[in-house]
Amino acid sequence: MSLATTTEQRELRATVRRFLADRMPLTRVRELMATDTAFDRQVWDGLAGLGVQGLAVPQAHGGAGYGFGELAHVVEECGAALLPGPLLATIGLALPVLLAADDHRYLPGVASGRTVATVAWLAPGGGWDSAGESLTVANTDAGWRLSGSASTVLDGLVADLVLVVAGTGAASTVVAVESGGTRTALPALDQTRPLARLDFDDVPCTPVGRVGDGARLLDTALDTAGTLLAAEMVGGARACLDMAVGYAKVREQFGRPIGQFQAVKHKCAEALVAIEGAEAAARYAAWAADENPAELPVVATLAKASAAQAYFRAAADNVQIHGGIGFTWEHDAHLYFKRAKASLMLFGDVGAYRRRLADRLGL
Amino acid sequence: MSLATTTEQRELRATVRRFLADRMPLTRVRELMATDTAFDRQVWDGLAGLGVQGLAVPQAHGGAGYGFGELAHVVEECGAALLPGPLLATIGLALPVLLAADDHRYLPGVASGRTVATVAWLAPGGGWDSAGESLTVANTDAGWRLSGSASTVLDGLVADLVLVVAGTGAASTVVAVESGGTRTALPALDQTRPLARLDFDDVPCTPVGRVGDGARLLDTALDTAGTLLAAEMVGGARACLDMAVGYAKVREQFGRPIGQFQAVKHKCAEALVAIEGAEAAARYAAWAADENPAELPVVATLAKASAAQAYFRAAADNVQIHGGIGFTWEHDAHLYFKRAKASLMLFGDVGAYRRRLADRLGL
Amino acid sequence: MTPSPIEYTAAQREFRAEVRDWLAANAPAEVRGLRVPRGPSDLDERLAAWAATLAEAGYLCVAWPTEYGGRGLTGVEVSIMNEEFGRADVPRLTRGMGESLVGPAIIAHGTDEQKRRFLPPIISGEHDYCQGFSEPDAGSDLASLRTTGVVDGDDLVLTGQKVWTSGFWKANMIFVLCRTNPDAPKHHGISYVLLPLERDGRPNGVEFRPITRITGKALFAETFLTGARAPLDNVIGGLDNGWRVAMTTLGSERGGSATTQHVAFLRQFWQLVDEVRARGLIGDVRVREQLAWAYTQVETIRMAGLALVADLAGGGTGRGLGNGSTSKIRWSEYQRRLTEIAMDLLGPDALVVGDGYDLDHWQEEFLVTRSHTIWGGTAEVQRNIVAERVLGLPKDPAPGGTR
Amino acid sequence: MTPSPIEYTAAQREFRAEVRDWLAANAPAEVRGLRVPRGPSDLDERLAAWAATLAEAGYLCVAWPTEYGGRGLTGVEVSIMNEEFGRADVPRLTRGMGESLVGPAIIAHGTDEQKRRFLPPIISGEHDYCQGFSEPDAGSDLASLRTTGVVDGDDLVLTGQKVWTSGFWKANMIFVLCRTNPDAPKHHGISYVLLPLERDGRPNGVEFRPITRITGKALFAETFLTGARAPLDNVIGGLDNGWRVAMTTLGSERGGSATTQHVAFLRQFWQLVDEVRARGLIGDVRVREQLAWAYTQVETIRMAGLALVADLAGGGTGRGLGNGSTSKIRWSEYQRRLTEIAMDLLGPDALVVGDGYDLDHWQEEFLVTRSHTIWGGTAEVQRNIVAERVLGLPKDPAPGGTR
Repeated sequence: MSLATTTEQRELRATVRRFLADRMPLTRVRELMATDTAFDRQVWDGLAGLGVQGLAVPQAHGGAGYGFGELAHVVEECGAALLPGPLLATIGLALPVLLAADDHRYLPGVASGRTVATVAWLAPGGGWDSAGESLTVANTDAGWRLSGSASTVLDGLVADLVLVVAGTGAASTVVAVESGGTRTALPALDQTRPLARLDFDDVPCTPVGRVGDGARLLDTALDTAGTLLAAEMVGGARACLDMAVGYAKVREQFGRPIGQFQAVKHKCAEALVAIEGAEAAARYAAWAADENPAELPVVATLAKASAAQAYFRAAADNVQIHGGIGFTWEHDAHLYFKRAKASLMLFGDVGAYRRRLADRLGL
Repeated sequence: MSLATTTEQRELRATVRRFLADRMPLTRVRELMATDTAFDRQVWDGLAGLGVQGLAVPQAHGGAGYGFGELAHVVEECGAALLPGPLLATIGLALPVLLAADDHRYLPGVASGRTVATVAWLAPGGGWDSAGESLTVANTDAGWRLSGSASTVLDGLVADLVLVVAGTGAASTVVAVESGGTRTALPALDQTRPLARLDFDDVPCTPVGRVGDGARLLDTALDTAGTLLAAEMVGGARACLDMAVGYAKVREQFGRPIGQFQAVKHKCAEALVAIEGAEAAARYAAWAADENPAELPVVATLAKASAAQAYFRAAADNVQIHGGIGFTWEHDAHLYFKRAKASLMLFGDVGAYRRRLADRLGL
Repeated sequence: MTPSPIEYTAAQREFRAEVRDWLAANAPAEVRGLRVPRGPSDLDERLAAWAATLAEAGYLCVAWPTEYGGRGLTGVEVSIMNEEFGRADVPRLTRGMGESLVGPAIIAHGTDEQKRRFLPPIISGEHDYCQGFSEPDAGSDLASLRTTGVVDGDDLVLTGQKVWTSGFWKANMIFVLCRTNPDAPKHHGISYVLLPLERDGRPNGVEFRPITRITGKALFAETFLTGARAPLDNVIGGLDNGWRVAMTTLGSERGGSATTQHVAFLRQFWQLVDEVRARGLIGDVRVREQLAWAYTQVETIRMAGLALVADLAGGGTGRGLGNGSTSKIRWSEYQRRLTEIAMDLLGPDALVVGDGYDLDHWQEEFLVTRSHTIWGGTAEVQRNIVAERVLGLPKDPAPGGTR
Repeated sequence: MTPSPIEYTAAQREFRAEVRDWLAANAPAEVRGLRVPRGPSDLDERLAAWAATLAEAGYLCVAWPTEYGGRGLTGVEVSIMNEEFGRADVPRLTRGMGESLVGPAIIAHGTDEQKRRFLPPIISGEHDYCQGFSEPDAGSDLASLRTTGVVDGDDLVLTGQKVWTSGFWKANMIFVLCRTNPDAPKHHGISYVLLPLERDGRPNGVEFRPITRITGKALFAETFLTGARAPLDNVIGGLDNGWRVAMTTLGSERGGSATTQHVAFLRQFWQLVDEVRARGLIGDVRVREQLAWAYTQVETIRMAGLALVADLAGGGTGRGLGNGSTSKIRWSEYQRRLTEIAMDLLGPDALVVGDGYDLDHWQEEFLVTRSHTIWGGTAEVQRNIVAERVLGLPKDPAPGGTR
């Protein structure tokens, strides 16, 4: 499979772009932002109609049997459109856990779009590496039971299936929870990506994958999530640069378009250099996820950090180039700016990813 | 004593500037660069005639009894002129050791300019924190004897007095060496600041200060050296900015002076912001050295790092703004560029100084 | 006692004692420790009472000449006053733009009658001004403003749109730049008008539409002027002469907040250290380096301020010791980067806000700092100013006229 | 085998096999592992012999059309060739500027007679060109050049000064831009001339004065033309038409080094890791982060190159996948920052050079990288190009003419 974008991928992308332009304009994003769940089930079903959720699911499990290479292109478009909703949680986090656990029960539901899924692992008040610290699961006489709390759960309110990484003695295990527990919305700085806190008190659950294999499954999931998040950020960054350039061409100051000033020009040029690099890395990581998984832990890690830097810079410069108007709620620049920062921080900031990369390179 | 520059300081500065313009133009610096010692004893004596070396030495020891505040102004001028020679080694490193050790023997010689002095502590092949690792001193039947090697010794070839920080058991002690041992020139990247390696084999020496007090004396010396080096770097940075601005006003490209392009303008403006900040810090540190020594360990540390960043940026931008000509040996831009980088690295790079600062803040 | 890097004159030391004594005697307990909020708040009444106390004692509009009700303080004295208010931990209130912009413009360009009519109400608080300079299409290029002022009998009739009007919710006056001569070159033909929001108890054609910022708060407004009328007597400096009036600043303002600006930054720095410590991250080398970097920036701001005031106190001019632009670049970029770092350090918690998009300190500042490089001249304009006015680099050729 | 991100055509795979086989059969052991030095060296003879072998086998000027002695390789094929030379660890030599600049200009704009006369000697090495474009006063604004060319009978007589002439020590030809019509607009009235350094075995009015760079090495020269004479037959593209000729580039050059550029960077990266490890610094968090950053940059260069060649190999145009300017900005800034970091990491040792100012890898690169943002269009010019040509932002108004 080539790294080059295929005609088929281009067409899929264009279809998704048209769909989102029609069904998820930024006015609609703003309506959803005002809700706890930021979830439009009809749009989700529409994406399922286009086959998005099943793209990277093997045909044997009801998917289309394509790969993350295809998905990355779709996700770039979703990032450009600021699509709210559980795509990253479902496809980026939950799907790779299910694939790596060789779980057949839930894959068809995910592939068809019937199942919205997420993964929960963070301890309330903990850092990005606090996996399972506040969650324990045990096999009791009454079956598997989960207790404890998870914070900062992506789309935790709307997930039909929550995969929880919980402690089992010294190791951790992933368990599936379909109901039970308390779910509380955590109002998010980036309102387009809703968060939740989940509290479990002796809630029935089912192990996914091998008992004690939780850390590995989570690591795998984070690599895939990092890859897709990188793609999403690249899409968002491109959208920001397009906005900034478009505005710089028409906005006049001192008798000329501000895009004529080198300060603006060079900002835009530097953003492009960063975005091109991040795009190359994100697409390569998606290619590796399909074709050379051994490389993924390294390339996903660096792709996430690169995309985070490119997106944040592009989003921040977009605010700056717009001047005062770019600082208003009414203007869309801040939606991207907040998404950019939240995405940069998600799963660990740039420094944390650099350290992870050094570890994975065996330095 | 006020932080404000006094009329007296301004006059002293102007005198030194005139002296250096006359006796140490960059053509002369280049002649000295080509030698191992880069030392012009007549200029050194001339500076002594102006009272420079004795400025911060108490009157009781033959000095003028002014302080490091005065010295900082002089050193700024020396940095701007790229004065080669052992001023930093003598006044920045050796003098504070002697002052902190309450040593009376050598101070009059330093004050009068008779004695060129330096401090040696680095282990060959070691990092900036390798103090005393390759040097030992012991009190034998024949008196105090020093053995081992010191690398990267500032002006080690010309120093009449070498203060060596050497291990005495678990602690370290400063000893004075006036003769003996082998001195080898180490050709320096920055040819205006010559370096040497010193090898001692059972060389007679005399303790300076208390036995076992070497680490404290070296720390004190490094704070003062950092303060004066910061001043020197600020002077150099100002010279670079002046060169860049002067050139940008006259060099034409595309039918206008390049200083009209925002890319050049903003580079220069950013350099000025950095230099102003570094200058404030360097002068404050010099003030603190005189008036509030308790503050020195913190402010000297941050002043050194700030000045290093400001100088390196100004020197690098100066090369860039000059274009191709700035990359030639013939043009003076590279002299400052190399001095800037070498000074940034000297005693520890910016990161190392940040860590030191965090420690000293008690974080 | 820690040695001071500033040598004050006897008069300055006396002034410090006077302020300190007055505060000890007059500052009510209820204002101690108060931080002035950015927007309307339940502290407003307490702060208003405190402002009235200050006005009566002559601690407002202190840089104005005494003949106009001010105190004629120099920058050094203002810095002393700021320090003492800080030491007493009470808010150092001002009359906002009325004090900093309108008063000085009137003092420099107004008639005697205008001075009598407009200055005392600023001090007393009777006139509370908001700003009517910026326009949506003008931005950094203020002089390209389009709001018109047409003479109609004894009135000037204003029509147009202004933007970024702060403090609109409490103002009863607005100072406006409008174009009274459309045929004159860009910087001529502009007038500076003091416009009451009501006349004879009736609305005067000024409508505010609050602008919500990216923090979710609406502290600014768009201002629509629809036939708003001001007496010609309210035009400062004469018709068509408003640009010069608008460019008026106090000559003696250097100093001022130079020695106290770092105080809030230092408090904020230690707050971050505490939060980092509480999360067990203080031992991390990279965190330590970032904190050391931050401390360096705060100290640089402090030291630059001390150097300036030390020079002024010693009779110097402060030349070469920074200016509004370099200072703005320094603190605005520091605050921006600091809050980016703080968000990263605080991790997952920093992604969660309060109900009703209620932001904590770091979240709010992370967002607000994006505006600091826009308002009052963008970061790009500030760099141009530094390059052209301080370093003497040649001006950009501006086809649309001078800047 | 590691999966390849590029799907090559059957023909491309065949070409790869051909190159690989040829190298296995023909690359002499004595050139294995050789790195081409920046200046004159004792390797020159071995490299010249290797170049002659390559020329004979048709592995020089490979992007030129076959009818002119080239191989008509596409960018993808060139990248394959680069990869195979890399795999065999033998130098992938070229005929320098004769191959990359002069040949394409002649092919695009020369007469049949000129092609016959000038192209074969480039391939054979008989003509070795150095560059006569840049001038001291022109800099980035190349078209403001002042060297004059005056027609005298059948000759063009050149007078003026050039600068940054590389490879002067081995050249016997220089390609020169000169002004042949002083009355024409800036970009017209320029001619492109191939000037021999000697005529009939006698000096031809071309004098080189080596320019020592900040590394202490003299790899460039100032070139003084004093009545240097070239036959009018050596003017390519006709008199006064030289600007267009000078702007000629190979249309098919994309690809080329895209998949191999990272190789040297990767080698350098691991060298740094080794040196850091040897100093016991590899456990330091900040060092690890800096190394991770460096690895990310190298990987980004690799991945961007693979994406481009994958697209080209699949029949795409490579649009949107970077260009000369973004690529130059990326690698030049990476190399600059990397060497700054490396110097810091190596500490005191990095301050000491060898006798005769002999620099080690890091010291030399630390200095050389300052030139990468100057030559071939400064970093500022590159950013303008990206902004204007890729992003479509409006051009700077240039009072002195177009750019």
